[in-house]
Amino acid sequence: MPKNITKAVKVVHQVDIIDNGLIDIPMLQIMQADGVIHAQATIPEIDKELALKMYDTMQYTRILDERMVAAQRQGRISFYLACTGEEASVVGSVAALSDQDMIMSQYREQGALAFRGYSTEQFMNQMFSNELEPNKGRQMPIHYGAKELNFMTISSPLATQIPQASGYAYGQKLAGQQAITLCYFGEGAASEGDFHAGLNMAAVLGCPCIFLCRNNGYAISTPASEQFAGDGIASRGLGYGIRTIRVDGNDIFAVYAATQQARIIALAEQCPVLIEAMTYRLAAHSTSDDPSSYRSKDEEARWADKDPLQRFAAWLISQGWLEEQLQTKKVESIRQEVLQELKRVEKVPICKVDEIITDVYDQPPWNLQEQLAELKQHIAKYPEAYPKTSGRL
Amino acid sequence: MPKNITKAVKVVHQVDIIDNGLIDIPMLQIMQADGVIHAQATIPEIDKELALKMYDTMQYTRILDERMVAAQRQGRISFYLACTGEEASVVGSVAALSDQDMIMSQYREQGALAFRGYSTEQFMNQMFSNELEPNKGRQMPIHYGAKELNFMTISSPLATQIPQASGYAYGQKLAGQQAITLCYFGEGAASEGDFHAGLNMAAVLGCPCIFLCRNNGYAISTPASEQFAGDGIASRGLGYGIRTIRVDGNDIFAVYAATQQARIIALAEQCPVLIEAMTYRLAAHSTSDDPSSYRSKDEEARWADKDPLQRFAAWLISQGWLEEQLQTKKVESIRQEVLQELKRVEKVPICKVDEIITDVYDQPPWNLQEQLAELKQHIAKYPEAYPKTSGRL
Amino acid sequence: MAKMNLLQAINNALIIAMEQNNKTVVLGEDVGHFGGVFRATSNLQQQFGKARCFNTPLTEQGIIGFANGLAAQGHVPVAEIQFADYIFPAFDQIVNEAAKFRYRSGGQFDCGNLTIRTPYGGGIAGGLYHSQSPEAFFAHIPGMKVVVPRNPYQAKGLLLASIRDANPVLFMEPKRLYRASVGEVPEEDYELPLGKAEVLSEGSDISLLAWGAQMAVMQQAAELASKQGVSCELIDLRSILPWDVTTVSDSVIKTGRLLISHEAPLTGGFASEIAATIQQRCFLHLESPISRVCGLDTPYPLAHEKEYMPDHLKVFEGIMRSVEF
Amino acid sequence: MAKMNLLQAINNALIIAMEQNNKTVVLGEDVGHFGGVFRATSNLQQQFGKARCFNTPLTEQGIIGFANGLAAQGHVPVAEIQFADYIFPAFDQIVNEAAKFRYRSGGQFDCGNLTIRTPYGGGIAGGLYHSQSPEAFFAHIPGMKVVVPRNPYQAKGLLLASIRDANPVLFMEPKRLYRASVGEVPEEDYELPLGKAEVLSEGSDISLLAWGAQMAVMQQAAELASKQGVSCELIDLRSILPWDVTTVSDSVIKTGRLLISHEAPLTGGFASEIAATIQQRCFLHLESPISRVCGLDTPYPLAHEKEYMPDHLKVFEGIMRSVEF
Ligand SMILES: Cc1ncc(C[n+]2csc(CCOP(=O)(O)OP(=O)(O)O)c2C)c(N)n1
Ligand SMILES: Cc1ncc(C[n+]2csc(CCOP(=O)(O)OP(=O)(O)O)c2C)c(N)n1
Ligand SMILES: [Mg+2]
Ligand SMILES: [Mg+2]
Repeated sequence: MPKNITKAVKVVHQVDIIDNGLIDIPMLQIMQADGVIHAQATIPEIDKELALKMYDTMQYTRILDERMVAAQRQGRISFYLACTGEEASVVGSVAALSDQDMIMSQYREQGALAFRGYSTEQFMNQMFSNELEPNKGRQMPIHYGAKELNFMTISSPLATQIPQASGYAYGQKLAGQQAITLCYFGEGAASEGDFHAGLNMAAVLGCPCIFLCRNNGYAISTPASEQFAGDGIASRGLGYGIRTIRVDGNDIFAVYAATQQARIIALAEQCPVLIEAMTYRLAAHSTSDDPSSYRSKDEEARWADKDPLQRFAAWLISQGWLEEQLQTKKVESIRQEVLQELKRVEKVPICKVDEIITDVYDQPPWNLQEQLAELKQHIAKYPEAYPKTSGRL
Repeated sequence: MPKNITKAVKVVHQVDIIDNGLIDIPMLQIMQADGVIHAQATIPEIDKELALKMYDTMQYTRILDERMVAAQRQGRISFYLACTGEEASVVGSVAALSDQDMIMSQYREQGALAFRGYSTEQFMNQMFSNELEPNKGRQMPIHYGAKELNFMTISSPLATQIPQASGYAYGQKLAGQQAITLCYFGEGAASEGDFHAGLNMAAVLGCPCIFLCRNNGYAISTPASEQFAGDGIASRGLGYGIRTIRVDGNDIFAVYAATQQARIIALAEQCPVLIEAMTYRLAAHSTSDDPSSYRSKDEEARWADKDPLQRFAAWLISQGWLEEQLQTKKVESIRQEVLQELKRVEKVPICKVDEIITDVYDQPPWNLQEQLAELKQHIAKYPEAYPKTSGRL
Repeated sequence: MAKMNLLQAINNALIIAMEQNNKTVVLGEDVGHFGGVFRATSNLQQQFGKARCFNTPLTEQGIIGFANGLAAQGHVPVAEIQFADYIFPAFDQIVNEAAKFRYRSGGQFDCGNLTIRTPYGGGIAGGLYHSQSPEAFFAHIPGMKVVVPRNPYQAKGLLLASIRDANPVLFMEPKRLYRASVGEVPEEDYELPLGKAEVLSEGSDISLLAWGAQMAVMQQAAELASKQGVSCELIDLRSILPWDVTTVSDSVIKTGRLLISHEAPLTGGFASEIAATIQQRCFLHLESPISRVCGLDTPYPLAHEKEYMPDHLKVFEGIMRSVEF
Repeated sequence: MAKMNLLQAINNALIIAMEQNNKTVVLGEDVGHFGGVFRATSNLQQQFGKARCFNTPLTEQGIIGFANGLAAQGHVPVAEIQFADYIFPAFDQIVNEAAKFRYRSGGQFDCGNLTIRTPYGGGIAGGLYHSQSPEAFFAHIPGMKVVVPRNPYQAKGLLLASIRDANPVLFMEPKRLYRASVGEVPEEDYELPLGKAEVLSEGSDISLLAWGAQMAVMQQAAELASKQGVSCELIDLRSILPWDVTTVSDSVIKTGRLLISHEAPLTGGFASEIAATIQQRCFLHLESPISRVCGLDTPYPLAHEKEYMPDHLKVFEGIMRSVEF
């Protein structure tokens, strides 16, 4: 209820400084950790085909994560960042969208891309920064972007995509599109000023945007308890006057149902919705990180028991939709595909040096033209020093 | 109730996206608009001396505002910004502090300074940017600062003082001081990223700080309805896990009682408290502004009826603590004092030109020394062009 | 042609941009019904509706973040930052986002439609926080364009070009001239080129280079100098990034001398880039050191504003020092 | 003396600063128990307690805003920004607040106790957002000091001096050298002066000027040049603001030539300020144009990192062009 000079407000006469207890937002859970549906719950309408697509995507990114972490250890790629443990939060939400909806993600949402059809080859092109990659190899591995899939190129600075998502959604509204924007971010990123600006603007300006916070307990080494003192991120949504829901982020049905409902509201009412998905980063923050110094094996094990993949698999099996034997084969074939593509793609060259100055502006101005010409002369003089580009001047 | 991976959370099984209605924070009001105390309310313990000091301060700044706006119209000062209509929010809160508490204000809180003993002469020195002013005339009028009164020099960029207040209060805590920081800001400034950062950090790091938002309905021309969509600023405090209270900002007893209580909590629990004071900017935003184009006379009149001064006066009269006749005299004498000081101080010179380079660093480095030397030579060559400094090279 | 002041020229350009392309959207603090604290956006909300001209909440980082998203989506945001002094909370959204959006995505996405308008500069008794000239910060950001008009005619033509340019543009308006600068402005749609300097008057002894409000100061100084028999070539840079090196170096090759002036502090100001580049390109033609007459290396003071400013007398002295070198 | 790498030298300086003054407080993202993503703050929380070394929420504007308040209160905050690329959300708290706090209050209040530590620079396959060298932005901010060490010995002595300096200091750490640069470092407390350049090796044909990680590149280039019979005078600027004009101009007066190099993009980089100032002061001594060998005017690319960087070969070519001018 927005309070300002024109709205009525309830008046009290005793000093009562409200304690934190006022806000206590429950968490939606449809499927229990063992894959059994809560008696009082309704499973969202998901047919076998969709369910398997969702499961396969989760499976796929799990394997991709495993393989690419290994590839990084072998020194074949410089960096990787896994989604392991958070697959339900990502795949459950993207599955509830239309393909026309724009996705603006943080970095740990490869499942959303995979669900929309980003291929192993595309993943590899990005991670090897090669010339086949539409982002032209300019950013570190995992900074995916695919215009044709309505997936905005990822940017490292945290939370910058949040007010951008509000603006993007506002543009969709102005254009009269039947589409929304889904913005992913972590509970750490939610401490940035851009989070505040983005959510408040979306609320005031009526932007059809779903803000999905993966509250996975950590921002690198910083536990959520040192990130905020309130009732998670969900409570902030209410402060902005944004419709809000907290879900079990490891329960794909809860995530799917909430996102589906959120999308309906966002489109119909042209307003934002905030979803806080409670989950856990089972992996290290990235290949540069080792979590053993800041959290216990015990804690990790407790969360491994809530693994969203196993949970969903248990349910699928109980439905008779998943055969364990077939699964083993599938896993093996994904593994093979990833390895093969990895081997193949690591030989693809990077862009010609000419691309070093394109896309700074729509057209390179004089200074860039001069700098490129000088650079090419220089490379021609010292070809061995620039082996990746000197062969194709 | 902070929710994170270690805290228990209530689980539900039906999708229920929480609507804005969940948060509905009441407003504390002790004294009604006619000065009569609510039957269920308790007046905070304020003796006659303190009550009159509070009233006199409100009266004083009201007159100062009136006179200085006139002085600006006459071209005697370049700029002014009135507190008119918001005196209770400011004076009621500062009166509940200890003199050791640091005040970090936005700009519309001259009452806090006046209450602590800032003299008319000091006000004038600041507004005439003269050499007697401790800030050395470097900032525009109304950017007061007084170290000996624990009143931090005001800075124009909005909301920057909010995370600074958290840090200042943290320093007080580390130093083991029995003092807190009071940070004032407007509901407009609360949209800045610095607000989010400052409040969240204060909550997480346990900073003994009172955040007092003057929600006066406008940020220049922008009404609160275009500033936020939630339940005011108070609802955000709850989101951060900050103890929060909303008060009638035109009721000096409500403001005083809430601040007193907030200070006790902040000190005892070494934590922040948020107070949202619902008030109204009766004046223009500043002397550069004309509100007639963005709000109605009607609305202004409705709020003039809730004038905090008249309200308090009515109560004081009912107590027999205020004699109307004496008041008229007092008003006249303040007016005279302001006019006299204005006349006297406008003749005080500005700082010598040497001060143009001091305080950039603790010691001016070579570039500033060279630039000053060159400047002084230049002024000596063209003394008529720099009349304010050429006489005292 | 119509007589307009600088504010009216800007308002007029905005109206044309919004009429001509219904994707153009104006946003910022107080730009809506009120028309902005300087009234540059007057009547836009009334004429084009609240959806296309609206007040934002008070958050510069939000304004530019939001505008970046809106631009990436295909709209044409013209965002106002109320004073250039308040652009810094948006610095990250400008440096790391708007300017790098296209490059990092290999041209898949961009914020090229973005224009940021902001009033800058001193001389209005604004003190530290209503006087800054921060162009140099933005001149070190590949991907940005930075443009500064000096009069109403330029303001309209350069603003229309900026709005339609396919790159993010920071358009800095000399607020001291908002009402003071009045001139004939074509009523129809026209553009002036970005990245091109303008030679205001030719001369043979020294080239004087500046932009925006500082041009009037240069003119005054040039007049003083001409009384001493010094012939000045006066150049308005107009675009800070990318800047027109050809016009400037051609002029310096001719005159053999260069003086650059801006209000911003000397150290790290944009004059340093010009001086560094020109001493390199015109080394054998320089008859005296390139001279910079700029603001002091201090925050912008109030009481000593007159002393701080690179006024016509200081520029004149600089000219004479240069020709007498 | 002990062998330390650059990270250990920094960690050692922080321990000394915290031991010697119990008002010293270390804060930033992940700096607590974990010791920072590069481990520069290892063991500080364990040794000095959570109150004096703590994780902040993930907000750079908050970190610097909070640290400004803490400094104004009388404590000595040493704030870490995890990567220099992420300092921009804090730009307003640095430009408008930390740097202007003392001036605007006439010296009543200041943030002089503030030190901001941040790893900068490329060469680690970091791409756009883990490679930037933003020193020039901060060199245009009167009130700030900017310091860059090149090795462990400098890192410790300059960091201790920065923490104790009575002005806000941005201390930029060349992260490529964190583990790569190892050297003898005194175990006791010592300071190196701010604002003073260091002449590493004398020479007669050309002065080479750089700072931080770029010094190693300059050394390599100087060796190549010496094989061509060119004698280089190598100067480490160490402090970007205020910078040591005397040492640089004395050297240029001697050698007649100057080459400046930095990783940051050329346009508006700090080399421009040095070139502008030195061409002015040493005009009659210059035998060739002052040369800048810098990063390209692009965002920092990943795949083309090698091509982007001002490596020893580019510097060498620059030297030869200058002496053969
Ligand atoms: C502005 C900014 N500051 C700091 C960083 C460095 N950084 C990268 S990831 C990260 C933690 C993010 O945590 P969270 O948002 O919770 O996402 P998660 O990694 O848990 O998915 C940090 C501090 C950054 N990328 N951008
Ligand atoms: C960062 C920044 N942006 C914009 C401004 C310009 N400005 C000055 S006051 C003001 C409105 C502030 O409104 P509010 O916080 O509600 O305080 P009030 O004036 O109502 O007391 C604006 C936009 C500023 N001073 N700082
Ligand atoms: Mg996280
Ligand atoms: Mg207000």
